[in-house]
Amino acid sequence: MSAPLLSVEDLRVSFPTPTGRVEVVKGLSFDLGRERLGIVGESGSGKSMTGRAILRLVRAPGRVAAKRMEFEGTEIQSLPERRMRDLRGARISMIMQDPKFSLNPVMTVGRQIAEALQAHERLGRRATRERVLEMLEAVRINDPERVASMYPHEISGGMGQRVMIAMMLIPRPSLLIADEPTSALDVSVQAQVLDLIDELVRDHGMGLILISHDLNLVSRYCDRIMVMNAGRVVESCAASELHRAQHPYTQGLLAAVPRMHETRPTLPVLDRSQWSGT
Amino acid sequence: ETPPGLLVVAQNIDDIVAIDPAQAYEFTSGELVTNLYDRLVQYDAEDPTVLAPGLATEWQADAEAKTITFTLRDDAVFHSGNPVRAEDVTGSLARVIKLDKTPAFILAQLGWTPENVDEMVTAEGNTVTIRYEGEFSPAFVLNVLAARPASIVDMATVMENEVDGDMGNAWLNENAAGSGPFSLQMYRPAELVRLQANPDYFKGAPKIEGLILQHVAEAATQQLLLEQGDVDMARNLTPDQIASLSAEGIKVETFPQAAVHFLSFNQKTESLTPPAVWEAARYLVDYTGMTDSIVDGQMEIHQAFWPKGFPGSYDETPYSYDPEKAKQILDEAGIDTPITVSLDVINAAPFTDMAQSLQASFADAGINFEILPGTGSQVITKYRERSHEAMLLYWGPDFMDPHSNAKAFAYNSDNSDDAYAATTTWRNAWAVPEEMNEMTRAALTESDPEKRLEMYRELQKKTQEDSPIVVMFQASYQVAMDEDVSGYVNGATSDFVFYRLVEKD
Amino acid sequence: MPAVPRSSTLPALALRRVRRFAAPVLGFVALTALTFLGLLAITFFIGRVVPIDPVLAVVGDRATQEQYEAARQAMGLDRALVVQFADYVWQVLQGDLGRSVSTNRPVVEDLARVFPATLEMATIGIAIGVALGVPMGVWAAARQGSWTDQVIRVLALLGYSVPAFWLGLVGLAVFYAGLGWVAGPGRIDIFYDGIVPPVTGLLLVDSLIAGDTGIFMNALSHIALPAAILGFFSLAYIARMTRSFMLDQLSQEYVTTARVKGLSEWRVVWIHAFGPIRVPLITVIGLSYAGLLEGSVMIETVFSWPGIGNYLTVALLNADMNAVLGATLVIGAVFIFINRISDVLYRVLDPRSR
Amino acid sequence: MSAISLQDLDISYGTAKVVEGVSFDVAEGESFALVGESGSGKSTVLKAIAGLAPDWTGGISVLGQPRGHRPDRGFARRCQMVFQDPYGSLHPRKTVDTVLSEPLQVHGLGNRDARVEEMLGAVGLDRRFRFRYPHQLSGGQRQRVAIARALMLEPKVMLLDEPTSALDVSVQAEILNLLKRLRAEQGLTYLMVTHNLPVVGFMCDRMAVMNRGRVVEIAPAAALHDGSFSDPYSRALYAASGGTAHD
Amino acid sequence: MRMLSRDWYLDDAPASRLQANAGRFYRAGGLLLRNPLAVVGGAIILLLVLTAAFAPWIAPYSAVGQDLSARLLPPSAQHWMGTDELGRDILSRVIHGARITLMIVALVAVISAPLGLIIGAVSGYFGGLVDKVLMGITDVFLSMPKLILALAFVAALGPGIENAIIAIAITAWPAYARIARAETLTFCQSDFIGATRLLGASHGRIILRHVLPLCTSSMIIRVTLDMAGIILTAAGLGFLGLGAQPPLPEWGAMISRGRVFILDQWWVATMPGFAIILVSLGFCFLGDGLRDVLDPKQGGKS
Ligand SMILES: Nc1ncnc2c1ncn2[C@@H]1O[C@H](COP(=O)(O)OP(=O)(O)OP(=O)(O)O)[C@@H](O)[C@H]1O
Ligand SMILES: Nc1ncnc2c1ncn2[C@@H]1O[C@H](COP(=O)(O)OP(=O)(O)OP(=O)(O)O)[C@@H](O)[C@H]1O
Ligand SMILES: [Mg+2]
Ligand SMILES: [Mg+2]
Ligand code: NI
Repeated sequence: MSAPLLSVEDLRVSFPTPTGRVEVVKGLSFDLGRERLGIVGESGSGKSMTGRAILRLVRAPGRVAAKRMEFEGTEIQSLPERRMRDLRGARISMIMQDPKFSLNPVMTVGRQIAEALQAHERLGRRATRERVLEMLEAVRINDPERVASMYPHEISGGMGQRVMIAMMLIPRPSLLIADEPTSALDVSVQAQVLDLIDELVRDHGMGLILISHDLNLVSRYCDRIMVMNAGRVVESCAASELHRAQHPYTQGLLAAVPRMHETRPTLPVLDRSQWSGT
Repeated sequence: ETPPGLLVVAQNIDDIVAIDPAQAYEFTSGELVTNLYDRLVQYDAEDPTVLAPGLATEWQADAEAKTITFTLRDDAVFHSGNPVRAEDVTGSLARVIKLDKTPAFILAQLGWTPENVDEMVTAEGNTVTIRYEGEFSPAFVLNVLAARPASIVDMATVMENEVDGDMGNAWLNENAAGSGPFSLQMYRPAELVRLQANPDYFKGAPKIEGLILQHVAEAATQQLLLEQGDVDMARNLTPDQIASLSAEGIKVETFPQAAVHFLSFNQKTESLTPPAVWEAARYLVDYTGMTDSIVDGQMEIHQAFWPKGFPGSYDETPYSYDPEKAKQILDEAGIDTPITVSLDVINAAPFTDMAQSLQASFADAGINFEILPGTGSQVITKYRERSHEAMLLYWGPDFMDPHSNAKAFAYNSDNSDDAYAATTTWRNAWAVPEEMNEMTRAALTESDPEKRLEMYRELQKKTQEDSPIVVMFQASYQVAMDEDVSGYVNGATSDFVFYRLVEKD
Repeated sequence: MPAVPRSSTLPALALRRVRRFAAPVLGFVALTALTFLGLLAITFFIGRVVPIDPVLAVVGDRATQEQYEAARQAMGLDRALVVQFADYVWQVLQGDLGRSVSTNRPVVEDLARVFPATLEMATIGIAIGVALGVPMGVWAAARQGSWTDQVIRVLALLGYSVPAFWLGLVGLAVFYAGLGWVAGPGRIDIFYDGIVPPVTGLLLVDSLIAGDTGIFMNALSHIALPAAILGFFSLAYIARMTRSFMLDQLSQEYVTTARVKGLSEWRVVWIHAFGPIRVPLITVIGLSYAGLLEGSVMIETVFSWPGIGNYLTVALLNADMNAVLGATLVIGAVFIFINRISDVLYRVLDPRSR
Repeated sequence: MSAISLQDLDISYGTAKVVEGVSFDVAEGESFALVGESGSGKSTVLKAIAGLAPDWTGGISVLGQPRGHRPDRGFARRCQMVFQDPYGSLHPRKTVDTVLSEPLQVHGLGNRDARVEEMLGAVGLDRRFRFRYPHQLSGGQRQRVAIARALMLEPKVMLLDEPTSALDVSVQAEILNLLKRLRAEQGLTYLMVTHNLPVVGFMCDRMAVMNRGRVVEIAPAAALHDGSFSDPYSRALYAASGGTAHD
Repeated sequence: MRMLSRDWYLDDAPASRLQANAGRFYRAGGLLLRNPLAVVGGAIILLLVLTAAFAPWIAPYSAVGQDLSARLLPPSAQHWMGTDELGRDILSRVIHGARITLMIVALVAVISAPLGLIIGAVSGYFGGLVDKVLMGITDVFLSMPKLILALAFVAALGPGIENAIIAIAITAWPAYARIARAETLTFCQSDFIGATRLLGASHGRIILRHVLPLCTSSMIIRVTLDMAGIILTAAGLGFLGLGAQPPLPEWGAMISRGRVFILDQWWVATMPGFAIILVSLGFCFLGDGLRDVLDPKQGGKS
């Protein structure tokens, strides 16, 4: 685990607006080994953009720049599109945030998963199908045969999310970026699915970037946590240290979560003026 | 390239409604009837201005008894192979009267009715005796019998195809049963007509094997086809197209026509009733301007109702474009200008151009036309209802006798709304002075041919001077064809279009 | 022995099936019938207020008042409008569209002649439009902003903007008169006319049935230009709509998902982005096909094409109501039929609508 | 008199019956929660009360007056609703100002400018936001606008459909605080849908647990402290939410 | 001046309704200006409007003044577009014709778009029987051949440009109604409509104030794109002789009259043809640009 799997330095993502280009990710740097990194932060803080930037999938008006962005030692930014395509899915894959919009509505779930596999591996029909069913089972889908032949609109949000996970795990990538992978899942299923991902990290040495705004979840499943706010990393710490977070923003986030045994008359809210000038 | 022996004509034929001679009343169907059928006497291809024997070799007129007896030729056969018998003649003529379709009125003038026609037209051996009622000169009667509805059909074949007592009308509208120089091979409305030469024609077989009229509505397309040699003849080119025909080997032939073009004022429109307005109008038409440009070669200046080149025509053209004079006339009569009236016109070249020219020239004297273009049927509908104001239209004689036009331009015995008559006078609500009505009637009965023509000239002079109808032009017809084509004969009306003598080499 | 016991359940099953399908079918039939009735009623009443006298088309302008009245009566125009309409509908129900006054033939016969001509041209036109328009639209969208995109856009917009008759005449002048690549106006050279027996009324098909390749080639060379021009117009529309649908799709999240999977660009564009637009595209194509089947009066006039557009226009201008109503009925039927087909395809192709 | 009273309520969409036999009463001034798994019909109940799901049978009365099947003007002044999705509940082409003035216009109330400003203050939105369009607002801000709109007509009863589930924790806290404050200030009655039990603990006095279109249990919020639920589904829900029974 | 500065327009927290609206337009305008095709389209339309407004001053000759001795002259220094069959200057006629074209386009847009919009919105909003009936009627009109319908109406109403416009408008609305309905269906179930109903707003108010504004942007796009078609339909009516009355310089009628000359005096039909193509293209470009700017489905989505 000496050479990092992914190494990012000064990553910037910007979008044009009528008032000029606005950076939504403002100089992000981190190294990732074969470990689990959690990224938390409020909505719009640039979490998903970071993930997309790594896969070079920020769409046209958006622009990505970084001093360095290396995956297993190769610079991603200068790779030709064809090489990049080989990398996507096979080596790095990303669980997209919103399964409702991220699955092709006119293709069966099974085919979409199979496609991810076929893009990188030459396998017979039977073998492919078996792998797909196996994978669906792994993400705790009850009746894989049936679900594989269903269309996205026929499955619930939670199932969609699990299909998404299956699709991205099936080529056995070395790096998985999971963008809010379990937000639509029941609390119990959520645990099972995350356990599965966890297993892959431990047994196969996969790297994981887990994006979420659920602090509890991230602290439970990650080794390290980066807290993002407005495109910047405001705090980076080991997961176990989260409750001892230094940054007022992180502390604020933690405190704002209501508890089951709530006794506070009001919830503490973030005072945004504390940590940022804007 | 067109096949040898086959004449291909590009023509707008979508006016055809009926091709049964008892019903056919459109331009193009007139041509078909002429080439498919024969009449007892007919104007023929050799000289379309001379009345020649047709199915009858000779005839005897008895003015006293009001009869004419025709002797039929014995070598004529129908396309079906049946010989032409006297019974076919009587049957055909009676059929027209009994069916009573539009053209029936031409024959009905002779006093024939469905009840009496079988007595008025009788056969004996190979002679046919025709009786008529009314004070007509035999010349008039012969002209009537040379008209389209007097065509002789193969009664045996026709009656075989009768349905619901229609005397074969429906069948004859899709087929033909004549004895003419051509037989009908195929007819698809608004698409094509295919005729085949009749090798047994009694005046000799046509020089060509057949004839195709191909429906081409667009003039520019006709021109293209002709220049490419894909047709031998284009029938509806405009003067400007003709002027600029560029391809080698194309010639243009011009044929004077019987139709006259006129501008008329509906007398139901208050502002158009003063005779001074009528007179001023005659000076407000830019006659030469138009004939030199937009209707060049298509019309000739002619200011009386009976066309030039036919017995009885009055060829004086006393009026020319003179807006000053027109203004003076209006001023002297104390007419308030500007007068604004609508001008109905058929929406096609050259009528809309003519209307715009009139609009411009009449505006000089303070008469403003608001042009209302419409389709033929739309304009006629309005005209028939007498709901137009000013009208730009043309008139072709029903048969080649001056009476045909005199009745239309100088006769109106009852101007009331319910006394409908298909004449220019009634339609423009012009109550013709009684002396003129009288004169029209007298001319019809006059038996001295020369005196009769003189009377028609007098009538024309009168209407030229004083009527709300401004006759401006006489049509002529230009046909562009391949230089190889010769022998095409086009008489004064569409009834006189002959393909019999056409040769291609 | 075959499974006999099953037969006992058959009637019940059939009954259930009938119930299941009968209701929507009946509803559909009723709706279609009502649409037709509305169509007829509107056409009919418009036809009657048009200030053109239909009798004139029959008797011409020189007829006497008596002949005019007789014809009017024979045409039934002296009766109340509602009666005339009811009568007409009754006739139509019996399969009789009446007689056209401007061709003097049964309307059915006329339609059997003119509609195949239009059908033939429109079908080739739409085929060209689809075969070129769809790939062009997809291509333009996939390269949004590039010069290919701009060229395709301008080309497509030109198709919207060029008057048909102008293009037709220029096309004739260039390709027929100038270059001699295609045959002139008309469906076929006259000396080939009427040789093959009409089976379908489609010359290309009939000549193949008759096995006469000469005639086939001739008809093809006649239809090439007008069909290509129609094709250009539908191409313009189809390419445009395809591009715009594709742009919508390409910005969808699942297209990104497909890219995340590392799929080839071809697969991303043609399988993932194109898949979901097949349905709206079919509607677009169906509608423009229906539009072509109305017959383009302009093109038909310029090319002397004896099609339904021309027929209908001429009939209308003569107030030939039987012909107008008959042709409208056919066009309406085509429209509804095509709509139905695209509905069915919709159901087949889009799992969301099942 | 109870603020909301439901008797044996059945609700269906087309042929599908999604809520069956729901009965409960919410006292005036009470904050009542409706919890349960996704798709169990919670939103549907609220919609039926509001008149937006017209296909129901049974009895609904609000502040003692029986409800019709459609929204009506009188009802609008007594009861309002805040929707789950702050992105979908504001008209994309209308400024905050227009959104907030609309209820006043509809009911012909005057002094609009002052009222709008006052209400913006009450929900903690700066005056700067008054002429913004929804796309210029964050989710939390939008939800405040939606709450402000609901309060414009000074209703006594508020129906809240997962008002914070689309927001992240920090914003959620702000909205929850706001709702709590407003209720205290104006003596409002809340019927609130959520699937987050801790939120119930923070906001509500009582709760009804729904499962598959039925109310399986009505319990006081205190049950969250000790997990004293009787229905197995409620217990499962409680356990999965990280609750541990003290007993 | 602060009022018109860039910052003022782009202020994230506008201080007044005026500023908010101005800002919206400024943004849209800015986007539009960055779209080359849209700029070209806008320029063409502007040119059309200016030409129409100042036609009598721009045109070198009268639009109706005939000179039979100078007919069918090819383009030259005197007559840039040549002369027509009555010796009128085609350039002047094209310039004056801009007024008619503009009038056709404006009137059809004013008549048929709102008609279609309202019928579609009402149909989509109420659904059920209302929807069935209205869409039935729409279908009837839609399944009728368009040109024929227009022809019939013109024939019924009598010739003249006004009637032609009405006829075109009558044939154009069904398509708009369909679009408006589809669009309405996509959001008539949405929460903001529900919220407004809850406020006690009447159906009329909701349709007028909430549903229609949302359909308008796609409608504007559609209408600008259809303008080309409308101009061509008018030209088609002119072709069949049922459009403008002579001697009005309506472009379609001019082409129609000039078509017999197309082989030898090509300019008579081609010059107005170019004018039609140019203006149609202008509208298409603008419509395309507007779609990129106004259509919420395109861009601006994160
Ligand atoms: N196409 C775009 N144009 C302009 N700005 C964009 C675009 N796409 C995203 N953004 C902006 O980029 C910022 C970061 O977005 P991102 O999706 O990374 O947020 P996030 O942290 O994932 O939030 P969430 O938790 O809601 O998913 C947001 O402020 C968003 O508005
Ligand atoms: N417009 C509708 N038409 C048909 N069925 C509907 C409609 N809206 C909701 N349903 C169905 O009604 C049931 C209850 O839906 P409802 O929205 O009330 O659930 P919920 O408890 O609010 O769930 P969530 O927590 O996901 O919001 C679901 O099964 C849903 O599929
Ligand atoms: Mg995100
Ligand atoms: Mg809900
Ligand atoms: Ni406790």
